[in-house]
Amino acid sequence: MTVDYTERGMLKYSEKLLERFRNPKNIGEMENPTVVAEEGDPQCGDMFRMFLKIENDRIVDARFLSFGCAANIATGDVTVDLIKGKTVDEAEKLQIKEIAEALGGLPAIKMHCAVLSYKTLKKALAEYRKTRSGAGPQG
Amino acid sequence: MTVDYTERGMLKYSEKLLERFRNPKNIGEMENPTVVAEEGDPQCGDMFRMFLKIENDRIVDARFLSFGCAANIATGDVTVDLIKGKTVDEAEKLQIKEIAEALGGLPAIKMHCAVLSYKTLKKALAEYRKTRSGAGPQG
Amino acid sequence: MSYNSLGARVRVYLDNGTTTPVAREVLDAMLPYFTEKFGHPVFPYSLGLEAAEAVERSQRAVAGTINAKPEEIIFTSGATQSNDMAIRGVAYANRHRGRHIITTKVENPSVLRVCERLEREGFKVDYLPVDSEGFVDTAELERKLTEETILVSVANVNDEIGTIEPVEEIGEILRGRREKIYFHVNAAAGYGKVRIDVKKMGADLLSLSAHKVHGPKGVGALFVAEETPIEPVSYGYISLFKLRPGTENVPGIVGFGRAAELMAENFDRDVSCMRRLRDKLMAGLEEIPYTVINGPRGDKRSPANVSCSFKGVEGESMMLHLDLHGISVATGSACSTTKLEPSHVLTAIGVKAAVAHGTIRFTLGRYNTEEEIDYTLSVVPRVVEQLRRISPVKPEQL
Amino acid sequence: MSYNSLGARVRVYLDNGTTTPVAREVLDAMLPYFTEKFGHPVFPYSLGLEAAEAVERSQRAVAGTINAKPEEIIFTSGATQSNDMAIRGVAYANRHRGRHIITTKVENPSVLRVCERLEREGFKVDYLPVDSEGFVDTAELERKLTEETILVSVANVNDEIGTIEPVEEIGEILRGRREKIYFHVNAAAGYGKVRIDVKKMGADLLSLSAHKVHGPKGVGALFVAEETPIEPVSYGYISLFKLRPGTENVPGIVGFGRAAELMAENFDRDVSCMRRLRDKLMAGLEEIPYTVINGPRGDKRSPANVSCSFKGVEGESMMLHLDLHGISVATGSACSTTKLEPSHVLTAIGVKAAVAHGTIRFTLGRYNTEEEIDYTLSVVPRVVEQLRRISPVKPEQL
Ligand SMILES: Cc1ncc(COP(=O)(O)O)c(C=O)c1O
Ligand SMILES: Cc1ncc(COP(=O)(O)O)c(C=O)c1O
Repeated sequence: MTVDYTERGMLKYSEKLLERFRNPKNIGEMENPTVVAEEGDPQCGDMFRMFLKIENDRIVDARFLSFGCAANIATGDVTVDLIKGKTVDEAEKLQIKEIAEALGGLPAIKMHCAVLSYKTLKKALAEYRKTRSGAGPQG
Repeated sequence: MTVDYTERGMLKYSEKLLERFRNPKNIGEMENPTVVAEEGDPQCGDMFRMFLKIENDRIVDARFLSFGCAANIATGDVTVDLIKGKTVDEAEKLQIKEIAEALGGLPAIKMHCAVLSYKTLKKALAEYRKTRSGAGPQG
Repeated sequence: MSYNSLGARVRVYLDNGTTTPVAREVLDAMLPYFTEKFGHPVFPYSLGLEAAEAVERSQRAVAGTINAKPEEIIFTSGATQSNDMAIRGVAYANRHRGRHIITTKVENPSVLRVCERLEREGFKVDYLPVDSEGFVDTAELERKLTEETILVSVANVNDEIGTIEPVEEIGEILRGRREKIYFHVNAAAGYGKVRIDVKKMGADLLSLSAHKVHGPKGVGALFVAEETPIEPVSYGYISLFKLRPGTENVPGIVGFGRAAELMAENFDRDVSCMRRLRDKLMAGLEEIPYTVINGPRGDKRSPANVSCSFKGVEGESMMLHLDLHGISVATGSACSTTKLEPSHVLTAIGVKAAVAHGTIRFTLGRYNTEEEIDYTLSVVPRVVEQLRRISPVKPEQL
Repeated sequence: MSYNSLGARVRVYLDNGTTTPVAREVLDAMLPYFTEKFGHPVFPYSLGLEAAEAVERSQRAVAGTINAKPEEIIFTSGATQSNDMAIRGVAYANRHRGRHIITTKVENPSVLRVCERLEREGFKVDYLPVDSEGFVDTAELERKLTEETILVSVANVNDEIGTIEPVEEIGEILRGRREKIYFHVNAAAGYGKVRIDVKKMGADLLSLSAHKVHGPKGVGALFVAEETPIEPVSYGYISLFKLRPGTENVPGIVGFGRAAELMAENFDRDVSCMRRLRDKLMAGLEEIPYTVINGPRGDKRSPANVSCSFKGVEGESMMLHLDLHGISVATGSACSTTKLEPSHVLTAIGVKAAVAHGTIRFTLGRYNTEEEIDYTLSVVPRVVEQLRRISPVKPEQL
C-alpha cells in the first residue's frame, strides 16, 4: 500500500522479535487479576491492556492483550516475561532499553512500542501501589 | 564515445544508403577529367572531390573521392549516378531532395551530406561553364 | 513456490498492486538482451541498431496499448520518475502562464511529494476531496479552475481502494476551457485493469510502470503528447527527447514491451478472471463479522483490488500472520510508516483511524487462481479471530 | 556470436567503454529475482524481506570494492543519474556557503550538462584545462579554489582517451583547505580498470555504473559519504535515504552486486590481461602510417583503452566498415553528433579537428582474447588503406 516507508529495511525485525510475535507466551485475559492497566489508543494504532497478579508484593503472574503491530505484541510479551516472579520494587526498576535488548533490538521507528509497554507496566504498578496504600499495608 | 547523440536512432540509415556505403560504384580518381571540384573541409569532418568527364556538354563519366561518414560516401555515390549520362543542363536541374530520395531518405542530421555533394556538383558544373566560355563555344 | 515459516509449501501472492512476478514470456524476451544483443542503442553499428530497434519495438507495443504514437513514449525508471518528470516538467515549462496545479487528496505519494515540492517552490496546489467511495469531486474541480491553472493530475485508478476515477469526464471539462490546461494521468495502478485511451481521456501525459503488469522492476514509461511543452528535470549524457538522460535499460524496456503485448492480448480474459476472483474474495471476507469493504463495488472498482478493514485488528500483525500462512498482502496500517498516521486515502474517504489501522489490501494479478482464493478465505477468518482474541479493542465498539 | 553483414561468423566487441555484455554469473544471480524472489524490498513480509536482503547484499558488495560502508551506497538508474544527484544535490545543499564549482574540460557529458544547468541557475563553474595527454592541471585547480568553492568534480579515468587522473592528489589538495570542499569522482570509466578507495581519494561522492563492468544496463550507484549534506533532485514515493525515490530495480541491483564481486575477484587477472591486449593492439595500430595514439601510455593509461586517430580517414565510416567485419568500436567523429563538432576531449588535448574526426576508440573488457586482437589487427590496416584510397584528404598534409 502506498504508505511512505522512508527506507527499505526499516521494518526488519530480529529473529527473537519474530519468534515472540509468532508465539507469544503471555497473551490473553487473566481471571481475577490484582490490577489491570491500559495504555495507548486504537486511533493511534496501538494499545495494551496488562493484567498483574500480585501476592506479597511479588508479581506471581502477568498477562496482556495487544492491539498493535508485531513489535507491539513482542514487546508486550517480553515485558511481561521480564517482570514475572519479580517483586514490585524490582519491576519498577525495569528500563525501556532492557525491553528492546531482550528482543535483540527494535527498529528505530518501533521504539515507541517498547515505550508503550513500559508505560502500561508503570501504570499497573502505580495502580497497585495506590490500591495498596488505600487498603493499608498487606501481607 | 561520449559524443552527444541527441536521440537514439538518430543515425539509422536506410538499407539503400548502407548498400551504397558498402559498395560505392563511382568512387576513385579519374584520369584526365574535364573538370575537378572540391567542397568541404576536413576540419569540419567532411569533404568531396568530384571528377567529371564531359563530352559535347554531356557528362560521359563521373567519379568522386570522399572524406566523410557513411552518408557522405553514399550521397556522393548516388549524386554521381544521378548525373551520369545527362547533359550539363539536365545535371544543373538536380535537386537536393532527389539525392536524399534516391537513398531512401537521410537522417535529419545527415542532410548536410546531400547539400555538400550537391554543392560540389554545382561547383564542378560552374567550373565547366567557365572554362567553356573562356575557350569559346565548342562541339 | 517457496516454504513459508510454518513449513507449508504454499505461496499465495495477493500483493500485485505493489509489484508482480515477471511473466515467463517477458523474461524470455529479455534474456538475449543481457548477453548477446547487448549493444548500446545510440550507436549506429549493428549491435547498437539491434538494440535501438528493440527499444523502438517496445515503444510501439506500449504506445499501442494506450492509443498513442510510438514517438510519444519515453522510457523511464518507473512510474515514480514518470510522475516527477511529467508534473515538474510541465509546471516549469508553463510557469509563465500560471502557477496553479490541481490534484486530489488520494493520489499516490509519488504524485503528492512532487506537488508538495512545487508548493515549496511557489506553486499553488489544490487537493480535491473525494466521496466515501473515493470518487473525485468533479464539480469541485470545475470550481477550482482558474486562469492560472496549468496542470491537473489524477490517477485513473486508485491504488489503495481501487476506485476507477472519472478521468474522461475530467478530460472533457479541461477540453472545454479557453486556456490550455495540461492533463496528467497516473495510470500505474490502472494499467491492465481498465482500458486506457489517451485520446478519449484527453490526457497530455500519462505514467506507466512495467512491474505492475508482470514486467520488470526499474522500467516505466511516460506518454507525452506531441507539442506538450515540458522541461527536463534531470540532466546528463544522451538526452532522449531531451527529457530523460542516461543509458537506456534495454533488457528492461524489451521486457516492458513484451509485458504490454501480453497485457493487451490477455486483457479481456485477465480482467474477467480477476473480477470473478475479486468478487469471490470480497464476498467471503464480508462474511467475517465487523468487516468493512473500502471503495466502490462492481464496474467502478478495479477488477484487481479488494481493500478490507477488519475492526479490532491491527494491519501489520495481520499482514505478518498471513505471511506465516504463505499469503502476501499489503496493509494500510500506520504502524508500518515513519509518520504513524493512517493511510491518507482511507482518511480521505472518511474511515476512522482506529478502523483504518486494520486495513488489508488484497490485489490480484494474471496468475492468481480460484484455489488460492479458497485457501485465503480459509485462512483469513482464523487469523482475524486469533488477533481479535488477543486484542483489548472490541470490534463492536469501533 | 552473430553473423556480420559480410556473412562471417565473427563478433569482436571492442566497445566495452560504451557498454559491456552481462557476465553469465551475473545473469544467473539475477534470474530468480524476476520470477520467484520478486518481492518489493520495502515490504516486511517474507518476499519483501528476501528482496531487501538481496539489495543489502549488493550494497555490501559494491561498498567493498571502493572501501565504503554499505549504508553509503545508493542505487540509481546509472552513472548519469548518479552524477546528476551528486553534483546538483551537493550544489543545492551548500549554496548558502558558496556557488563556485570546479570541474574539467574533459568530463563526460553527464557531468558537463549538469554543470551547464547549474551555470544557468546562477552557479559559477570553472572547467580546468588538461595537458596533451589529458592530465588535469592540479596547479590550476589550486589557483582556482576560492572561499566560495563548494564542490570539485573529476573523473578518475577519462572515458575517451583513458587518462588516469591524479584524483588522490586532488583529494589531498582539497583536504588541506580550511573550508570543506566536497569532492565528487565520476568513476564510471575507471571502475574495474584502476583500484578505487574513497578514503585514499578523499572522495565524498563517487559515481558507478553496472553496465560498464559486465553488469546490467539501467543500474548505477552513488557513494555518498556519511554526513555529506545533499539535497534530493527528484521526488516521489519511497525515498531511499530520502534521495532516490521509486521502486528499486531489484534484479538489476542483484546483478550489479554480482558484477562488483566478479570485478573484485578477477581484478588482477583482468587488468593484466587487458593491459597486455591493449599494448599489443596499440603497437599494431601504430605500425599503420600516419596514426596517432591519443592519451598517455603505460601505467597512467586505463588498461582497457586504446584511442587512435587515423589521419585522412573519417571515423564514422571507419566504425561502420569495421562493423562490416564484425568488429564493434566507437568513434569520436563529429559526424555522429548533432553539433557536428569534434570530441571535446580531443579538442582539449590539442588534437586538430581534421585529425579528431578520424578517431576510433577501442575499449577492452574481461572477455576479449588475443585472437580477437590479432583479427582486429588484420582488418584495421586494410580498412584504413581502403578509406584513404577514396579520400581526397592526404594524411601527410594533416
Ligand atoms: C498509483 C501508483 N503510482 C506510482 C507508483 C510508483 O511506481 P514505480 O514503482 O514504478 O516507481 C505506484 C506503485 O507503487 C502506484 O501504485
Ligand atoms: C565516464 C562516464 N560517465 C558517465 C557515463 C554514463 O553512465 P550511464 O550509462 O550508466 O548513465 C559513462 C558511460 O557512457 C561514462 O563513460
